[in-house]
Amino acid sequence: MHEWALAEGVVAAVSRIAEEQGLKRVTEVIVRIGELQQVDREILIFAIDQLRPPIMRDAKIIIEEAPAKLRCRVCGHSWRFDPKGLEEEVSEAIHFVPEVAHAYLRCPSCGSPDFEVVEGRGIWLASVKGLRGDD
Amino acid sequence: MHEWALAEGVVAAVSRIAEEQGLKRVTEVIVRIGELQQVDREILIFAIDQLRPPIMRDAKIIIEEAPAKLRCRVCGHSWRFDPKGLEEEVSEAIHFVPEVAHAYLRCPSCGSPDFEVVEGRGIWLASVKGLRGDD
Amino acid sequence: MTDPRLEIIDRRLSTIDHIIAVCSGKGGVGKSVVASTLSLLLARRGLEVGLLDLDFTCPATHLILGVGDATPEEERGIVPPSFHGVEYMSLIYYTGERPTPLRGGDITNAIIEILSVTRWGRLSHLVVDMPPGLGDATLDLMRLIPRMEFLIVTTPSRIAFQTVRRLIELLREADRVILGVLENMVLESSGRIRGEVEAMGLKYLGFIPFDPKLEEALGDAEALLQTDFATSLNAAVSSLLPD
Amino acid sequence: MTDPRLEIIDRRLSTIDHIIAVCSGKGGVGKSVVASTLSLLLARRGLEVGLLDLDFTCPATHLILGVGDATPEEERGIVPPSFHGVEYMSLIYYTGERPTPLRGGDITNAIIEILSVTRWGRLSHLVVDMPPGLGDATLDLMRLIPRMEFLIVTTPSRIAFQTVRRLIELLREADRVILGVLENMVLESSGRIRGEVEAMGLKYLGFIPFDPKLEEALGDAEALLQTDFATSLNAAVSSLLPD
Ligand SMILES: Nc1ncnc2c1ncn2[C@@H]1O[C@H](COP(=O)(O)OP(=O)(O)O)[C@@H](O)[C@H]1O
Ligand SMILES: Nc1ncnc2c1ncn2[C@@H]1O[C@H](COP(=O)(O)OP(=O)(O)O)[C@@H](O)[C@H]1O
Ligand SMILES: [Mg+2]
Ligand SMILES: [Mg+2]
Ligand SMILES: [Mg+2]
Ligand SMILES: [Mg+2]
Ligand code: NI
Ligand code: NI
Ligand SMILES: [Zn+2]
Ligand SMILES: [Zn+2]
Repeated sequence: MHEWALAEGVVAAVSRIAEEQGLKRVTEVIVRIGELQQVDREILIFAIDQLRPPIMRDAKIIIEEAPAKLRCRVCGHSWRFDPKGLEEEVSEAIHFVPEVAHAYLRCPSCGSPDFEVVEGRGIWLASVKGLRGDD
Repeated sequence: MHEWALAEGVVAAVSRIAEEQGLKRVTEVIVRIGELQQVDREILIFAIDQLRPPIMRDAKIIIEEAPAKLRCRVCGHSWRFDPKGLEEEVSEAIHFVPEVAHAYLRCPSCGSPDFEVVEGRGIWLASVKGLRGDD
Repeated sequence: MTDPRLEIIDRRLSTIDHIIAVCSGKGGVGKSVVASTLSLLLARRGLEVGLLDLDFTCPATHLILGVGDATPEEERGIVPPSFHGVEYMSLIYYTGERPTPLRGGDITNAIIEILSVTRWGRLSHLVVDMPPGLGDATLDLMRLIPRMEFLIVTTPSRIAFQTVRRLIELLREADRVILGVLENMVLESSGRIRGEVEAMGLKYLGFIPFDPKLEEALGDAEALLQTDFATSLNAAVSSLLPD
Repeated sequence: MTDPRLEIIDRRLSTIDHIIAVCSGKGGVGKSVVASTLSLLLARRGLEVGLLDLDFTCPATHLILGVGDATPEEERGIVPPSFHGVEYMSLIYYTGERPTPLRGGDITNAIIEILSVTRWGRLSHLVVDMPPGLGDATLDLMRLIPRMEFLIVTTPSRIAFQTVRRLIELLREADRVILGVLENMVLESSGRIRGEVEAMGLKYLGFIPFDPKLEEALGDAEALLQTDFATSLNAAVSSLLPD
C-alpha cells in the first residue's frame, strides 16, 4: 500500500504549511486524488490518521476525487478515462507511476500515445485551513 | 525580417478561423506578441497589411504586447525580463528562437538556467471578430 | 488562443519532396554521422538537399560537417546557409557552444519555431538528425509532419536493438513510413540484426563496418566522403536514392 | 495546490550516503554499462548499493544486469527488489518492453513519483543511470537532489567530448560535485582527453579500453564482472570507493 508514502507526503506538506502560516492548529485539509492513479481512499485516510501530528489532531480530512481527463496532442480529442476496465496489472502499474499510461493507453479517436493528463493524475494538497495563535 | 513569416502565420490562421466560423468578413484581429522575442511591431503590421486576403480587407489589426515573465523552477523566483539591455547578438538569437534564452539568461535569484517562460514568449492570435453571412 | 506558427509549417515544407528523419531511440549509434554524410552523398549526386539538426541540447552535425561562420539570412523568414551544397539549419547558429538545457516544452516550441520560419529552397531531400529517446522531438515530428519517412539506425548490440524495437513499434502503430534499418559500427557481421529486421517485415538497408579512421575525418566534409564509412553508407542507402 | 510528493523526497533519500549520477549528455558512451557494472562492483565490496534507471524511454540496465522476474513490494511505499546484491529500481517493472514515449513533463512527474515512493534501504551508494541530453531528467535531479555527485562518462571522440564539455559547464555553474571524468571505449590511448579534463581542473578517473567481449557478457552479472571492462572500471573508480 504505497498510499502510506503518499499520506506521509500529505502530512509533511500540511505540517510545513501550518508552520509557515503560523497556524496553532489545523482544522481542515482538502486533498485531491486523481482517478487515473486510483489511490485507495480508505487506506489514504487511515494512513493520514495514523500519521497525524498533534497540530493536525482535530483536522477534518476531506478527500476529493478528480476525474481523469486526457487530451490527445495529435488530434485534440479530449476524453474522460475510466481506469476501472483495465487489466489488473496495467491498473497496478498506472497506480504506481501514472506516466506509464503512455505504454498502455491510446487516444480513442486517433490511436496516438501522445496525450496529456489534463486532470486527475496523482495526489495534491488543495487547501489547509487552521487557527492562528491569535485567533 | 522574419516578422514576415510570422505575419504569414497570422494571416493563415485568421483565414482558417474565418472559414471555420463562416465569417463573411473579418472586422478585428487581436495578435499578442511576447516581449521576449522582440517582434518588430511596425514590420509585423506592415507585413500583415501586405498579406491581407480580401476577407481581411477592412479588419482592424490590434497588436498587444505581453511582458516577458519568467519563473525559476529551482527557487520559485518570478521576474519580468527586459530584453532591451541584451547584447545585440543575444537579442537577435532570442528573437529567432526564444528558447535559446536558456543558453544566455539565468535566474537573478539563484543563477539557474532552469526557468520557464510564463508569459511573453512568441506570437499568438488572441481573437478574431467578424460578421457572418447572415449578420 | 491560436498559435499562428502551426498554420504555416506545411507550407514551409511544401518545397521539399522527401523528409527523412534519421533516428534510433538509442544514442551513440551514429545517427549524426549518418545524417551528415547522407546529406553530403545526396548533394554529390547533384540533388538539392537540406539538413536540420534537431538534437538541440547535444548537436553534433555542425562538428561533423565542419560548418563555417555563415549564419542564416533574415528574408521573409530565415534562409539557411549552404555548406558543401547542403542547406543547413541548427540551433547552433543561435547558441554557439554554450550549454543549452531545454525541457520538453522548450524543445517543442523551438521545433515549431524553426519549422515555421525556416525557408528551405526547393529540395529533393531534407534530412533530419534526431536526438535519442522517445520523447518530445519524436512525438512532435510524428504530430507535425505525418509524411516524415524514418531511417532507423542501430548497432549490432542487443541494448541498442531493444530500443530500436520500441521505436519501430511506436512508428508502426502510427502507420508511419519506415525506410529501413541500417546497422552501424559492425565489428563482425553476423546476420542477426538482418534476421530480426526482416522478421519484422522491414527492409534491412545493410551494414556499415566500424571504421577506425572515421574520427579523423570529422569536421572535414571532403575527407568524410573519402572514408570507408561513407562508401558503405552510400552502398547501403543507394536503394533509397534516385540514380 | 501543493505537491505532497516533493515534501518527502529528502526523507526517502536520507538513508543513502552517496548518490551518484552516471551521466554524459552524449548517448552511447557507456553510461548504462558503467552504472550497472559500478553497482555490481560496489556490492561485491560488501557495500549496500542501489541502482536507479532514469533513462525511462530507453532503459538498458535491466538488460545489462539480466534482472529477473521479481517486482517491487508495496509496503508503506515501494520496496525495490534486489538483484545480485543491488537494490534495483526501473520503470521497466511497470512497462515491460512496451514503447513508452514520454514528454518532458511526464519524465519530471515520473521521477518525482519514483523518488517519493521508493523506500531504499540503508545504502552507502545509490547509482543513477541517466539518459542522454541536457533536458528534464538532468534539470530535475539538479533541482531535487542538490547533493547529487556526478560521474561523467565520455569517449575519446571529439563529438562526445564537446557535449561533455557543455554538461560540465552546466554543473559547474551550479556548483555541483563532479567526481571526475571517465574515458570509455578507448581504442588507442592518446592522453588528449586526460589533458582536456585536467586543464578544466577536473579529475580524470582513467580510461576503459574498448572491450570486444563486453557484448557477450551483457545480461549475466557474473560474466560482466569477469570482463576486462569491469577490471578497468574497477581500477578507474577505485579512488572514489572506500577500500
Ligand atoms: N561506423 C563507424 N565507425 C566508427 N565510428 C563510428 C561509426 N559510426 C559512428 N561512429 C562514431 O560513434 C560516435 C557516435 O556517433 P554519432 O553520430 O554522434 O551518434 P548519435 O548521433 O547516434 O548519438 C561518434 O564518435 C562517431 O564518430
Ligand atoms: N568499453 C566498452 N567496450 C565495448 N563496448 C562498450 C564499452 N562500453 C560500452 N560499450 C557498448 O556500447 C553501447 C552503448 O553503451 P550504453 O551503456 O548503452 O551507453 P549509454 O548508456 O551511454 O547510452 C552498448 O552496446 C555497450 O555494450
Ligand atoms: Mg493500490
Ligand atoms: Mg528582428
Ligand atoms: Mg546525434
Ligand atoms: Mg544508457
Ligand atoms: Ni498503492
Ligand atoms: Ni525578425
Ligand atoms: Zn488523438
Ligand atoms: Zn532561481
